[in-house]
Amino acid sequence: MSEEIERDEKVFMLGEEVGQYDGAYKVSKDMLRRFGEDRIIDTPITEAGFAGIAVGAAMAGLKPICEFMTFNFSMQAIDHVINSAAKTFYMSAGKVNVPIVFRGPNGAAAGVAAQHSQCFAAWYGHVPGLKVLSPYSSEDAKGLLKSAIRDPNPVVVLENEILYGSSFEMTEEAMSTDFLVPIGKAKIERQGNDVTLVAHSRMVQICLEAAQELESKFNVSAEVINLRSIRPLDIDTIASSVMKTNHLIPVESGWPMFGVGSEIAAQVMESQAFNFLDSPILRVTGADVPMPYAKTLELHATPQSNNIINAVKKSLNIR
Amino acid sequence: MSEEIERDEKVFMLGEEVGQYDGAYKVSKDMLRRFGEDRIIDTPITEAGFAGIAVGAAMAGLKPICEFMTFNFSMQAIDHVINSAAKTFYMSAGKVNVPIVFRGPNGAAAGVAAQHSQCFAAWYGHVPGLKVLSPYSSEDAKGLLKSAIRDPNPVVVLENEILYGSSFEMTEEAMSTDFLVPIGKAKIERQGNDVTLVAHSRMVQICLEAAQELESKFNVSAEVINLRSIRPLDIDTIASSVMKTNHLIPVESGWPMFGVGSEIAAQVMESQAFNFLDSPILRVTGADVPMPYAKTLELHATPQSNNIINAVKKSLNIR
Amino acid sequence: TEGQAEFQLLPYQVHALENELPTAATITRSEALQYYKQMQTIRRLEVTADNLYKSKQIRGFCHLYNGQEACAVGIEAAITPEDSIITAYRAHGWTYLRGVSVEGVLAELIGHENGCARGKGGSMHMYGKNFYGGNGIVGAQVPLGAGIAFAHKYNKDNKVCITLYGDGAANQGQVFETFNMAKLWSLPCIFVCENNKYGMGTSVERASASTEYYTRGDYIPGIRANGHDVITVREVTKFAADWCRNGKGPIIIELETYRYKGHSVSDPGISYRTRDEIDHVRKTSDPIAMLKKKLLDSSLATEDEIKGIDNEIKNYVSGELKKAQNGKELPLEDLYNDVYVGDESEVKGCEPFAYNKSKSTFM
Amino acid sequence: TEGQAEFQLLPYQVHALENELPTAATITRSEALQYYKQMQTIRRLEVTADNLYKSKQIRGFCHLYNGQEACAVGIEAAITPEDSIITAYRAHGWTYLRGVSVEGVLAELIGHENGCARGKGGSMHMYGKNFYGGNGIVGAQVPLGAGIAFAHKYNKDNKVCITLYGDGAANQGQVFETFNMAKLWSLPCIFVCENNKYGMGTSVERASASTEYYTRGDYIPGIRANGHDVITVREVTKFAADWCRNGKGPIIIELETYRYKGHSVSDPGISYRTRDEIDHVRKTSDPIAMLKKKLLDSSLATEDEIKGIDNEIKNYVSGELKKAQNGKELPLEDLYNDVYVGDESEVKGCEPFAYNKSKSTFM
Ligand SMILES: Cc1ncc(C[n+]2csc(CCOP(=O)(O)OP(=O)(O)O)c2C)c(N)n1
Ligand SMILES: Cc1ncc(C[n+]2csc(CCOP(=O)(O)OP(=O)(O)O)c2C)c(N)n1
Ligand SMILES: [Mg+2]
Ligand SMILES: [Mg+2]
Repeated sequence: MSEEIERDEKVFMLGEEVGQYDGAYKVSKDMLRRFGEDRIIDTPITEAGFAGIAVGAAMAGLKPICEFMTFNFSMQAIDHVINSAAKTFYMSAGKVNVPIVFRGPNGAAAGVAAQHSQCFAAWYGHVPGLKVLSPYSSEDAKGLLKSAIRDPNPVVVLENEILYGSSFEMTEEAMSTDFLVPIGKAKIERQGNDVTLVAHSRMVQICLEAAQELESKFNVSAEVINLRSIRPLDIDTIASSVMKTNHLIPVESGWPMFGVGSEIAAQVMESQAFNFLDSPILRVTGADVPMPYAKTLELHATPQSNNIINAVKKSLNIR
Repeated sequence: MSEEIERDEKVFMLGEEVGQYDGAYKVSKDMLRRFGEDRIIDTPITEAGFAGIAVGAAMAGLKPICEFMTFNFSMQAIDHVINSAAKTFYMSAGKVNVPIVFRGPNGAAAGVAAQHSQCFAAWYGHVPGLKVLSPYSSEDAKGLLKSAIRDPNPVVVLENEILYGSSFEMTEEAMSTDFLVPIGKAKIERQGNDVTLVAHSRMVQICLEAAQELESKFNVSAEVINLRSIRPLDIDTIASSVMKTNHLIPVESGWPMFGVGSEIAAQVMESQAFNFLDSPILRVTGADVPMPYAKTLELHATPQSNNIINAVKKSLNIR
Repeated sequence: TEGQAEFQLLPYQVHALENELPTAATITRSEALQYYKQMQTIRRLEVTADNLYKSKQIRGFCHLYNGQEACAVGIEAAITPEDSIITAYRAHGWTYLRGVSVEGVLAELIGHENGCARGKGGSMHMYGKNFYGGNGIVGAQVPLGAGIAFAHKYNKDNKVCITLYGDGAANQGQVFETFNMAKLWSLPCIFVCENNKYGMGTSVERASASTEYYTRGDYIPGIRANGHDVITVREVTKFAADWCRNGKGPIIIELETYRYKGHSVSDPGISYRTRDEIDHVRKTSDPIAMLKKKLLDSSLATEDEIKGIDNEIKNYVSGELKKAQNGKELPLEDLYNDVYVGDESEVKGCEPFAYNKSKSTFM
Repeated sequence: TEGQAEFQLLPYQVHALENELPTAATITRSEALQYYKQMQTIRRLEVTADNLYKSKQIRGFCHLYNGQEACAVGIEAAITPEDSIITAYRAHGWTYLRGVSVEGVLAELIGHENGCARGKGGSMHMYGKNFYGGNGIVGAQVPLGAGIAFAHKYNKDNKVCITLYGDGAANQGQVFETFNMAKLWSLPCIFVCENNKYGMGTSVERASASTEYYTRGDYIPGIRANGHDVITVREVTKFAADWCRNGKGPIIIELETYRYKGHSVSDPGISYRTRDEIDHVRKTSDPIAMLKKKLLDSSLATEDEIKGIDNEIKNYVSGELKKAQNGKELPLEDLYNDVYVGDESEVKGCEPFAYNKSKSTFM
């Protein structure tokens, strides 16, 4: 983020506690000191207002990074994300574009209960005019965010609080200030032949864990695809994988109905890959409940490795 | 609506222009005169505020009918629909329920462009704790709304402005003040053997038109299912139909990605009916664009009869 | 040399402000005639739109500005074209003032490709140079306008943004959120509340616990002025623009005005107010008639000259109408264009497998 | 007969209100001791929660009320249990005052089924009789509270709703939308702004263009009072409740208070304010110490009696803690319960085909 603020003087950041407090999750540590109050802007707790201001600034040619402390609070401002940002380029027949990034943690964190745990991937992914990204690794986080900031369209970047605390190896390439991850391409995180697991954000990690166990315990070789982008959705990468493995399990931590897995299932069915499926696509998703606080309930409200393994076993008809 | 306000003194209605103006689309004609200002309440243009007030009143035991002039404006208040209404029963472990109805026109009307044409079926359908209904005929409108008002949960009723102007025959049974349509059951509007069309709201009408043409021109007998309820989704009725017809085309006017059709496709694939499918489920949806104003473009932005016929032809492999 | 005359401004009230505003203004003949022409053109444009709607050539919503012309013309006269404007859906007049031809506005209303948004936006979504629409969600343009003002401040270009909203919109929460940030960050934003006494069918008294809109910014200074008098509007706006340019932060102007027509053309507009009320305003404070009287009383123009102008405008607008009507709708492939900036995307149509090429047509 | 004493109220300011408030109040010994016990119990409860959090028995957020006890206790003392309360996520003390045992609060924090929301709500979502939570979205509880007041008015039961919000929440648009409707509809709602000087790490001056929260209702009368003094809080709340019960509509109370701890337990709370500032408040205006001094000075109680009470509360809370810790988490099947009222539904789990029976456990 700092690299892009450095690189383009039109880029600035605003949100609650992003400056003096270094960000609620310390994501913007030291940025205030480095770039000053004109470019790192603390806002009052008024999401509709500051998101609207950010969109207006983008219409006028600036490139705001608008942070929601969590995406749950983006509901206060969602009219601006959709009606003011996503639709304006179309409504103006291409005259007014809105180069803005909305970012912040999305989905379940630990012990924060129902109002603070929602996944917004499917909602934002529903809307034409938006691009929606969901990084998993540090490489993703950096490369996708940089691409988002440089993109002339409104981009929603759904981060994950739990992953903020994880560390990932970064290649030398990824360390460079020019490192970009292209928007709209999924990444194969693990090669495999027997079943395709496709996920985004933290669920990629759970899939990788499941894949390991599938390998060691069941001799099943799972391919793991990191979506990276929810909209556009890279159905080609998924379809190619399915044409190799003949089995598909979409995994997500959001709610099942009208979710990310549903769209993947529907699109794969409409693709060439459908004929290669040896069993129905089986979705692994968050439970269809608001998030409970208590630890065990919470744990079972989003997919764990064994849920994925069970679904794979069903798909491959393993007892 | 009047019947329920008459029947239960805890039921009242509030929204913009619902009283003195008789409703922006004259839905609440004469209700102010009949029930008085305590029960038919005009609000200022402040959706977050009045929806929040309505939810609070419901928590305290009243049964509000909260009208959004159109569901597009519900985005201003969506945090209350989701975080205050849908999740509270769960968060309180069953102590506080929220018996409220949110209703109003949803989806595309004629010539109202991008900010006034969005379909919210998939968004609201995504959320546990909500029930989401979408009436097609007058019978639906009456019977579903009455069930919604009597339901102790928060219910979203997605109406359609264009259908407000249509007239439907009503059976004698449906004219009775006790007529209820059960929540969560789809209705077969037309029996058929060769393909299943499943839709909600105005798209049921378009499906019936397409079915007629399919019969007369192609000798194809299409079954048409009116979903009536988006959440819960009556997958059993759809699956039974598919087990008879072996072909399925979900039709909706909303955007394709993470839409209603996607969920239907995914669920059918996970059901028994999957083995009965003779061809992939092919979705007919609104175009993946914000709604344009110009008439021809607008017309092509949501499904027409011929789009459905083309999809059926593909599904049945008819040239 | 050119003729000019001095006019007394109509009385105004102020809030949190020393009473430093002028009480009179000098206006040249050419200025006066320009304002007259602009107001008359907007009026004609709206009358034409009204007729088009009634003959079903315009669909959906069509919110007319008849009666409110002095607001837009007076404000535009006080600022430069490099200053920015944003308003709600009652935007036809503003679109014209911001450089779009009457053809461009009418063609947009008809949905033709010679419309200023090529028929994609319609009545509520029109844009021009430093004019950011045309916004259909009540109140949403207020933070957007503050954001544009933010950009002016960020770019240090000494420009201001005029952010218009109605008396109905004035109750929207995001308006208050915006006031707070505009003040904290000292944004060069002039918030203009066009108080036309109704939000759809709801009178200001029924919608607002306080109808003193110029005081509702609390810590933001405010002025209430007569919005029927183009000269008064110009002068208070000039004062406000100077205020912003001098780094004093935001300011609010409430313009008392009136909409002659229903909320949108489909609303007859007489179930919630009396015909008498409308007639009274038309008779006593029509902005065009008021300026005409000033022109005549001060001898800046003659009755004949004005008749000439009226005719000229009538002809101009009907010529533009023809051009607008002669346009065509965009071809079908444009349905898929302008979803994203950039030419590489594919956009899905209604049918399965119907992926369509998409490009941006303007950028 | 029982002892009693008269105390001067601490100074307050008013807005849009004749200065009709009392300047002194009489308080009986049993009242005074009750307030002392309640405040001390809340303090102990919060200290216990703090420790539980540090030993990882509480997860997620945990917003403590230390320093603000006089606000809740003073308000509760002024109303009846049939009046309603709604607050934000800083809700432990309120939950206790509204009839939930300390066990019920602590078990909820630990996530055990003997918690008042059976472990499903956690720190931010607790409920009690006529107590509507425990709300996690800043500002959202304000219209909810007005809605509860609406229900009181609709039911003509002459009850009021106390709607609490913070200085940070005070800028939220929906607060202003609610003010407007509450005034238009004359709702019996007391809006209480607990101004503890910070919203997370942002001081009031950095967040609010006006920090006179008691005036920000504009057309709604307001009172600013010292929120460290339980007697002052009680008296202004009594005044406000009478105001509402007499049909005069809504009223605002700003209580000046202070939070000793960080925003949530994970925030050390000293990067945006000095330790000196915190110490100063603790020393000069701790609500418990202030009341204790009043009790002693007026001879309503002796030092020994108070020590006895302190000990009693300490023992009570640690007993409740044990009970809370001895609870268990809900069994897994409860994950699927209480999604909907009614026992007929099925709820999907994480795996395909995993449909689970769901029922409502309470209704
Ligand atoms: C958020 C939202 N709510 C409701 C509407 C429907 N609506 C459109 S215009 C309008 C009235 C606005 O009145 P006012 O702000 O006074 O502007 P005027 O029409 O008088 O110019 C309403 C209720 C909307 N477009 N957006
Ligand atoms: C809409 C929304 N935005 C942001 C947050 C994150 N958040 C939780 S508490 C808080 C500070 C609120 O401060 P204040 O209203 O003063 O209450 P206090 O914590 O001081 O009691 C913030 C920013 C939230 N929960 N909801
Ligand atoms: Mg108005
Ligand atoms: Mg605070």
